[in-house]
Amino acid sequence: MKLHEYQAKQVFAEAGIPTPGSALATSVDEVVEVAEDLGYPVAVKAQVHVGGRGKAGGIKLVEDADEAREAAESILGMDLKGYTVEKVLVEEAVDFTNELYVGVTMDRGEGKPVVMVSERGGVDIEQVAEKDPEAIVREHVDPAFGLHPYQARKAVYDAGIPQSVARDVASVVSTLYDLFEERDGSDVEINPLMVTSDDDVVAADAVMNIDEDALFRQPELAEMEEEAAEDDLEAKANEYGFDYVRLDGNTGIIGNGAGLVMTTLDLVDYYGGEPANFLDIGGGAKAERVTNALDMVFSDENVDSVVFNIFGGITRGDEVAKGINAALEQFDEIPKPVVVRLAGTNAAEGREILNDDLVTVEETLEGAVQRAVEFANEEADQ
Amino acid sequence: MKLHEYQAKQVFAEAGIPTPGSALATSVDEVVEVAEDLGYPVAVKAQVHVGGRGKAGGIKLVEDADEAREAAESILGMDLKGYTVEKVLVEEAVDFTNELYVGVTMDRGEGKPVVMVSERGGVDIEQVAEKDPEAIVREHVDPAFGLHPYQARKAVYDAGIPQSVARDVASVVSTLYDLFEERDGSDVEINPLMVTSDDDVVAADAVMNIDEDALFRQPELAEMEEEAAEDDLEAKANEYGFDYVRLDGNTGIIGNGAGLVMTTLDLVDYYGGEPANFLDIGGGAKAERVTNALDMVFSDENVDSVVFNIFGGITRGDEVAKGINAALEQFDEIPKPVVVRLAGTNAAEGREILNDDLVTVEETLEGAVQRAVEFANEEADQ
Amino acid sequence: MSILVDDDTRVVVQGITGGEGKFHAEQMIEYGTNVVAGAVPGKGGQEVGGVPVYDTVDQAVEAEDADASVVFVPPAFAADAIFEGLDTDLDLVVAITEGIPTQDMAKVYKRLTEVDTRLIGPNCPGIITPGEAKLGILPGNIFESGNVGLVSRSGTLTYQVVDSLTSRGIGQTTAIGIGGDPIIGTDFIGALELFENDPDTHAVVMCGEIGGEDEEEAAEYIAQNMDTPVAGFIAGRTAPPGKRMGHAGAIVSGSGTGTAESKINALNDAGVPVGDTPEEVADSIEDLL
Amino acid sequence: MSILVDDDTRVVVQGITGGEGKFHAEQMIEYGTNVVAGAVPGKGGQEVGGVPVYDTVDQAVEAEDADASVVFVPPAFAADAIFEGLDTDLDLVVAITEGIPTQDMAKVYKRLTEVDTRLIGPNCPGIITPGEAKLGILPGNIFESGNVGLVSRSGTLTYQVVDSLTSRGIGQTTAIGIGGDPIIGTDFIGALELFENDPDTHAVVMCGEIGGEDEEEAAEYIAQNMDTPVAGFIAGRTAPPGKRMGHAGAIVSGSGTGTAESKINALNDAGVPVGDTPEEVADSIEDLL
Repeated sequence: MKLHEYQAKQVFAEAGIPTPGSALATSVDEVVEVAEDLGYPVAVKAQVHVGGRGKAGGIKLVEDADEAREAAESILGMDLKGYTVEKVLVEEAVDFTNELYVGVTMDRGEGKPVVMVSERGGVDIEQVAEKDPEAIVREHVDPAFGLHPYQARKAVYDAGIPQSVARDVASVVSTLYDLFEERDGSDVEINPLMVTSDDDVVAADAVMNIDEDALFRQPELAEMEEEAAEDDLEAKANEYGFDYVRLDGNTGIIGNGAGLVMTTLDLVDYYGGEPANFLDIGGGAKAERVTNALDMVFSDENVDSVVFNIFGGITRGDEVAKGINAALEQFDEIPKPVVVRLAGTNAAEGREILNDDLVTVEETLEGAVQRAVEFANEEADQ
Repeated sequence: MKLHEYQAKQVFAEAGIPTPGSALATSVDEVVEVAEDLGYPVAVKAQVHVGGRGKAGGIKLVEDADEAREAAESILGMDLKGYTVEKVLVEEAVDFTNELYVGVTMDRGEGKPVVMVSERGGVDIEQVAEKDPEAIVREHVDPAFGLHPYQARKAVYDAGIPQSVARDVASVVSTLYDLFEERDGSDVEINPLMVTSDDDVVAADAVMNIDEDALFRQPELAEMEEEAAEDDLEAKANEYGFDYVRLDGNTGIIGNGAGLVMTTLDLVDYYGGEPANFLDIGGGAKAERVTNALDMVFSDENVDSVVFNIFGGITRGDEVAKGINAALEQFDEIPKPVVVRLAGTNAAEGREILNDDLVTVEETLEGAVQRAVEFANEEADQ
Repeated sequence: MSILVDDDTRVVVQGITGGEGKFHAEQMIEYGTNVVAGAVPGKGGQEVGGVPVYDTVDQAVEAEDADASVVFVPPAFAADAIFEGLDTDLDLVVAITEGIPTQDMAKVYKRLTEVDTRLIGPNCPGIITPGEAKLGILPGNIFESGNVGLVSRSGTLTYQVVDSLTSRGIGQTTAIGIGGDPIIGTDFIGALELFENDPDTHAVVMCGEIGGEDEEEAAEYIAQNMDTPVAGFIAGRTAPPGKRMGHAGAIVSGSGTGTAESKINALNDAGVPVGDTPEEVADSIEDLL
Repeated sequence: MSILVDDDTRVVVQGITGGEGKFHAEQMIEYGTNVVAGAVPGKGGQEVGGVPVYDTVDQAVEAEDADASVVFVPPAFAADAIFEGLDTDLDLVVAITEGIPTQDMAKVYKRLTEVDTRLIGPNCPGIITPGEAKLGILPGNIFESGNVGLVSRSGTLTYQVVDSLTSRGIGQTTAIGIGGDPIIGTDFIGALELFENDPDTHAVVMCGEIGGEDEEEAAEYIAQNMDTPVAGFIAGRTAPPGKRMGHAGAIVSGSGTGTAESKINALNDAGVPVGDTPEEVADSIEDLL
């Protein structure tokens, strides 16, 4: 789960990391008002979960009220890579001499958090990582001990951070690690960490991604999540408790188990279709969950057909079939063609039970996907 | 450093461990007043750092105001194993059905904290440990991970704590460990942890000893230390920054280095004398520290002679001798005979420099101790 | 033969009194697994499915001489339960629980370097040696005893592949679901090594998915250390970067690591045929046997 | 020969720019110790006593090929400095600092089980191989090269015994102060084992004191594993229970463990003569050689 920049900065500032003066604004007048309070120059920054906001026109530096108004008008309401900008952060512009990068993430290969420091901040750090990996110093952390202070210093000195700010940067690194640990971060970054002409350091941007599996013990951040959700369908999936990812295609996909659902997506693509979503309804297939899943998929106006792929394991195929029937019978009319493939324990009995009037029943995964792709192509052609 | 029972209970209660209602009192009237507020029966408990207070008459259970007055009169001002009782804790008497023991200490052999739980609380736990070690369940804690919740439960179930209170006791154990860790405890205990007829648990006593080397990061507890100090000489030693222990004999001992000072004590005993104290002045022997050390030893009215044993290592003997001279010359009259033994680097030169008019100079440790013991015996005979 | 579990494995079920724990303990017993005890704090003295319940794993192991455990404990308490299993000197702990916070698992992972116990999972369907024992939630009836080993990050995808194998008359030595989380106890290499050393395993199916670099490392291991032939499958070819595809671990990072393409290439380079569909994997295994 | 340190030992001084660090680094250099670098965060690029200072131990080791460090860092930061030394793949870290919180040391002690580096101390005078190298604060001039090993929990008591030995013409292979804290890196057994394996050490002096059970365990080790004769001394016979005698570790617990009597008896049972005075220890060594 991603926090917005303004939310992450609030968390950082509370932990003692220096951030520029700023306030959130949702209207043009508010932007100007806040800018006047802060004093020019200020930056007006779109608050959407999109990388490269600056290049896409989502961040503007303004020198006076006219420019502020102009920037606010252009950014508020703009479409930024598919997201509509509804909030902007108005923030004091920092007069910097140097831009650094600091971050903490989980290195899954090592099973350990890793602290990263680079003198090459202010740019796309993933490009730096690819082209010049040496420019990013990495220090792995033993999660039982936590980050030793010497490790923060070591990362900072090894990265060649100048002596004049080394102590302050090490302190930011330590605080960032503490946040990562205490707030169940999965990825916490400051890019750039700006160095001012007075040798102060200021977090000019803030990234904070939280481990979704830990939100149960992070109530404050879980509240921020609601505020941060942007896609209506993804918000609905949260509500239903589904693992759901929206995609660009027109074949809707429902299944049980992440690996099998991914495989179904891949087969849709393999057979010439385009997946509209990933939707894992989890174990079994109770009528209510099936209903909710269908509601989700049909709410996506791009969807032209649905493939419903259930492997009945412990839950027997005949029971699954009854659940699917019960769910489908709640619809007056099934909005788009649904192909059901049922496998595993008592699959044959299940297929017998399924209501052929409402759905197309297929025996194999390959067959079901091919049929759904055909339906989708037909619907799309109409 | 030991907290008083009332201080430890305050720390425990703040951490969420249930304790009986109580208040501190320093006068008979105050005791009665507090007792009336709490409601009878109450316990009146002497607040001194002495084990076995109950047996020694330092704890009394009272049923009404007359008894409370009587108890307060007998306890306040009483001498308990050498300590004068100035404060009592007046506390609700707990109606218990069972008395348990829980504690956390550092197992120095293992280099790990150890959690202890026993169903045999309410008695001298060290006797239980000696006679029936199986009755105390011990669970070692990896200090990098801290106490896992399962370990608290394991200790509780293995100790045979009844199911009806097991969860609550495990929770107290976890909290106690957290206190041990967060407050730099060296020894934290509840004995007894009382079980009431409603299956509640209540800490009826509280022991909390703090690692003195960690007081720098425990400012709140360091403040309590001043309140807890009881011996004037030991308070003075704290002020001077000396390692000092008061003993019962009449030969005062000053030296540098814990091992060598202990050895000097042992030799005083070996040669028939009785050590009055342990006093380590640490490295070197600057005039001011020597003056302070002599002030300490002469402040103990039991002292009849002093042996001053310095092994000059890095600091040269001639410099040490000058420091000792300067310190001694500040006295109009040296109150008791002082024997100085100087060894190590440039010891011979140092001995030359020492002022024979003020002190007796000896070449060997054995000789110096024997001489000081003779002086002490002579003085004591006068 | 088989790996890790068989007729003799004596199993403790951690969390046996919960809904999932009870249901699957009974399923495991019905399958013939030697479930000897349950462990649930505060439930010591009860019985579930004829099996005695103890307050701690240690007591269960002491009393019933167990050597493996299966963890069905809710995510908030699961890491603690795994620590309890690891610290009790079992040979094997299988953690079924999905949704354990990653930082809890990082600590467990550290602890694994200090003990001899093997962990499978979490967020996995478990392990089964057909006809002998299953520890977990796998549907026993789709498996058949035979000579193909199977290791997978996914549950239902495993069933899909197993179904294809069994329906062609190809049985399995042991099937392991290693789990879909970013940090797991036994990785592909750990499982492949066991299959390589099992004389009865004549071929191995390895089902990977996007996220991490475990498949790439496994490919290198296969190329350098394995004589037993391996057929592969990788799920998530169509997954967009930065999105978690159901499993906490199934995510292509923004910087482009963990893609299906990279994994498929690595496996192909190691001589491992990677099927475009699950049926193609079964075809490969038929060829390899 | 000698143990642990000699002419070739290349030493980093952690905290070399502090008062103690600077003074003793210079003393160590003057003694002939091969001090190759200092390490102090924020002081990289400076020089102390002709030795270059680096910001981190790692940089110092990289640049100067050091294999040992001495820690002169104030108590609040000392555990962190020890971790830094241990994690930098040195052979030896010697921690002089007195007053490190015990719980910090418990964590260090845990880390020691995970690395190959040996720790001596903390709260110790250090280690010296007379005529070759000293790492710590021991007064070099009282030592003389010879064939007696010395291990002690105390500083000045060590000097006292060494002085007696040297004045009788008995020199030392190596002397180690293991430190007076409750939790230390190298205990008596660790040091005794090294002396036992050093062919040039013909006898060993072991100076213990009250507190803990390290001397008792050492006595058992001596009885079972040592051919080299040992003479002992135990300080604190007159110490009352429950009082910390200067050293954080020198305390007889209320339950009566850690007494001088128990230690003396254990050593005597192991055939180790225990002197009533330091001079008696030197007498014993004269007899044993």
